Amino acid sequence: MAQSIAFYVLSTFILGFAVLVVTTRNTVHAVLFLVLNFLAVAALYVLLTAQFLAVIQVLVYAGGIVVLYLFVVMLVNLKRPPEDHMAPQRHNWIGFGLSALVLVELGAIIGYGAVAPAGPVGAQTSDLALNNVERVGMLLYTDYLIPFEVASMLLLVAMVGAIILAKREL
Amino acid sequence: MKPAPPSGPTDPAPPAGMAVPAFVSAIEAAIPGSVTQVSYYVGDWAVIVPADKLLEVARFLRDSRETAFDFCSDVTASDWPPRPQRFDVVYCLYSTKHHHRIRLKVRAADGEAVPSVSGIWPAANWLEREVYDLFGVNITGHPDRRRILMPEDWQGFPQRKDYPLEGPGELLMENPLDWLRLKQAREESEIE
Amino acid sequence: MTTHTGQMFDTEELVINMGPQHPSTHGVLRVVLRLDGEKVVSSDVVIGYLHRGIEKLSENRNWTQIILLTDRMDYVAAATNNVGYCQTVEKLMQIEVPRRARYIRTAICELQRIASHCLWLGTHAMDIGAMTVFLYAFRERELILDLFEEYCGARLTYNSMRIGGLPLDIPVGWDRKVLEFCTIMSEKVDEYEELLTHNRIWLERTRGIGVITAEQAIAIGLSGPPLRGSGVPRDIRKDEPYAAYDEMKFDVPVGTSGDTYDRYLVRLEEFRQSIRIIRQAIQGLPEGPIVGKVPRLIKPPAGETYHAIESPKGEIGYFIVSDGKSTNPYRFRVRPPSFCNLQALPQLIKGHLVADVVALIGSIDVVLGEVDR
Amino acid sequence: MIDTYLIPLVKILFVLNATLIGVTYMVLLERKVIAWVQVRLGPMRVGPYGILQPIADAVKLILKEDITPTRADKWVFTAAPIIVMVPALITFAVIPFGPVVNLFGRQVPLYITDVNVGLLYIVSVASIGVYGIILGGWASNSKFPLLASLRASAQLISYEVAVTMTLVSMIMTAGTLSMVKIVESQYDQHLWFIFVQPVAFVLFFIGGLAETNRAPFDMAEAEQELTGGFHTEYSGMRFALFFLAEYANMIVVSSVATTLFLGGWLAPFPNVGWLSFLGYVPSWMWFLLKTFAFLYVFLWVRATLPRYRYDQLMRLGWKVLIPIAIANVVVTGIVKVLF
Repeated sequence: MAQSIAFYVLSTFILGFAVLVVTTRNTVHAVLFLVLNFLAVAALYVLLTAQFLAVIQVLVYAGGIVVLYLFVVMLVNLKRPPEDHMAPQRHNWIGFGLSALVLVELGAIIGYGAVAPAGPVGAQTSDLALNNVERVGMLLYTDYLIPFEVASMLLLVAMVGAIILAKREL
Repeated sequence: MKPAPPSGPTDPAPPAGMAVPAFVSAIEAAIPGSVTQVSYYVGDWAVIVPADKLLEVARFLRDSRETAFDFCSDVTASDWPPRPQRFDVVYCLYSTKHHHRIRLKVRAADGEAVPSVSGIWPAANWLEREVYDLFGVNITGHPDRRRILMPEDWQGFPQRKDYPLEGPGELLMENPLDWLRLKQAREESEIE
Repeated sequence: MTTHTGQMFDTEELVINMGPQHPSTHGVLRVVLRLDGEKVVSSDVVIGYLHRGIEKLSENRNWTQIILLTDRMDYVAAATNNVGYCQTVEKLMQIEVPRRARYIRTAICELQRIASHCLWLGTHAMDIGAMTVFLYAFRERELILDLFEEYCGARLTYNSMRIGGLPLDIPVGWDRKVLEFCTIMSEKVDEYEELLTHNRIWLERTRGIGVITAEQAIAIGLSGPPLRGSGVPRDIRKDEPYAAYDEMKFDVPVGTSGDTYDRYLVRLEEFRQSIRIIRQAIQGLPEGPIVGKVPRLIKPPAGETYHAIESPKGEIGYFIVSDGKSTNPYRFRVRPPSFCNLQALPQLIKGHLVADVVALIGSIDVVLGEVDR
Repeated sequence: MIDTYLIPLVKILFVLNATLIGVTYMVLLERKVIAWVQVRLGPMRVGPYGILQPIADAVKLILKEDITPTRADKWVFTAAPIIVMVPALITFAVIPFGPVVNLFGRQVPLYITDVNVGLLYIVSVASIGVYGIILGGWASNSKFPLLASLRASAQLISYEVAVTMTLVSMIMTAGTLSMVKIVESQYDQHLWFIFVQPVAFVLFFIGGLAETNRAPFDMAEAEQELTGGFHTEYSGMRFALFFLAEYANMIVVSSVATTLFLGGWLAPFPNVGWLSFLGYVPSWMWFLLKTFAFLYVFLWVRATLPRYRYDQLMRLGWKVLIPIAIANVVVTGIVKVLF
């Protein structure tokens, strides 16, 4: 009961902030709503007893990545003339396409959830022998080893690339 | 009873029999016609130079081996209103090699151009700005001739001898020369 | 902070005003900095906020009254200004100053140098963030101020010289106290050095910052410790001795690289040399009169002269013109060392970071009272 | 009912108030300690030995006019001090001040909660605090604060990396993320972790100085350069919040360091028989003593060292601390596997 209430409240917040992110005119405010959004998502993770994920969500997204967004927004002069902001018509169909894609995806997820409820996951979380952190670690280094390593490789490449871009003369 | 204003510095010639040091005599030898007068007083040697020869003399004094005046101690001026060329612009030079000093002097009338020596001694930059600021000496060829001590919009040149020392505050601040004229007119009318 | 990738973003130069109200511009100095990120692209030094027209004022004061005005120029080294002015007038009038007076002048000048350097060290260290040194240096400066108070009754603007000698002889027991102070001070200098000289952060903040070569330093007109920090052994006390410096044994410390650290080392060594001079002057203090043959009415004959002495900041010169008729100078001009040293600031800070600007303002040791007069 | 709601509530209230009072008294302590270092007396007027100074300060700051610059972003300007203060306070939720003790016949743990990701929780919450600083500087709409806030945020983010890498090696040593279990594992291993991981300790201490914006890394508020830093435009209680948050962060860092390296609430050498009399001192007392020792070092450093320059600070962070931290993780891993 309490959990449901918390879930719906949090969901309202998440959706509300998401709408605010895209509708606010002030870019810095938009970034701030994004932070709030991420924090609400983290709270949702806590509700699912995935504390590790929640903490990482806050640490990486809210505390790290969005700070960089904020840097960019604050430092790069975004005050372009208004005609630049008026979306040229030719981009509209991309937006429609993407929206449709997301809608289809959401529908698929809902449909799949209706057909096969996610039972085993809930059963695992109630298993108290291993705690949350250890389970994430086990999964990452066993079942998901290859995606994990690929992701770290990708990050390394990104890092090197960033250094090369930033530093012209090596 | 105020004594009459002096018409110029004394600039006494060196006493007879006094040996003129090499760094003074070398100037005339190197650049003929560049020394108007040599003076000596309480141990200081001073040389009066015409304004059009100033840069030449300055460059010689800095570069010649026996003079080697590489350090410009001070640039200043003094104002002698009764004289037609009312300003004495004074350059105090020093040699860090030979440890001797000399003063160059240039006489200039109000508005007469005095070339800037800041190209020879960068140290003269601000000092010349100050001379311009406080005396209104027309320093030409200066890289950055602005007022330095007084506000940028200041009227008049405070170190001149005819600058009014008293007057109604704001008027004095904004336009001392007008105040001067006003005062003069008033005094004249009182006399009549 | 701004990127240098050129075409991708427009970079804007940030113009910031340091001063005239800023905690570390040592008075009312205003520096307009053009920054690229935090790097200084160019700068403009704006002065004159403290201009009181001392030169003009002096033309309407008699010769003795001007001593008091010279106090107000470099107010952290007032006694040195007094000595410089009195010597210039003595030179104009060809007055012989008695030996005892010259010795006391030497001791007072050097005490003043220590006091001024204490203030410099404190504020310089404070600018770089070492705030304890500030209070330690002020603790020692306080001792000097006490000595001055006992000598002439004032703690900041001393008015402690007279044309032709001294206004008063030293109080009984004062010489002993000065020697005691020398003992204390030589220990304390070591203490400052312990806190800073080999401190890694201090080294990183000062080494290689604001380098000026000997030729550049002479050309731009630096004098005093900043010039000696660049390796030019120019010290008026040695080159053109005045007071009793020709009878004193002391060394002129010079730096090698001309950076902030060398200027710091030079000044610290000057603490020690000053202590050495004070000891010699006080221990060898001759008996005799303290005032030379001075006429009742001080009225130098018509003529002009320029005379310079070594103040803690550099060469302080007086150019005085007397018309021989009135009891005040016709033209009174000061060559303020801070003014000429400050001129080098734009050259020094170019290409450095904002944090170095304060270090460099501290390093050339300006007193705005003297810059603006 | 009492166990689930009342006791935690009382604990939260107690810790919150104790922290706030502690923070205000930190200000007095700092002024006093630095004054003693500098042969001064420090505040002496309000109360005996200035003991009531923090109260006077608080009253003064609350009564002061609260100015919002005209061109400031009003909402963000108001929110920034709160964003700084809140993370600093909520980290105390997972700091263990002592073990489970018997209090009025109840088993009460001397910590608010023991989360199984305690250490990460602290790190992540601390990373939110950066926002307050960036936004405070940006919202003031003034040059010096903006410059300072950029410095501060870049500094915090860089040193966060170093500190987090250091913490990784600590997590490997302790084998847990829970703050309580870290202390317990020090008891089990018969050693404070400072002796196991001295390098990590030094790294954490330096990183902690930088994370809390303390000297010699107090770039953000270098008053000699930036006339006060990101909070230049703030006045009254909002300014005080920035100030208090800094001290609260210092206490957090000290508490975390105590927990990680100095055995938290454990008495020194709890396993040595003849030193067991030290156990008569209450455990929370040990915790406070160790934390206090840390805080003292913080103040001592501030009184002694000059300030780093911004680029030197970044160089130290990226080129010295982070590589050493990573090397430390690798070495810890190797040792862990071999022994």
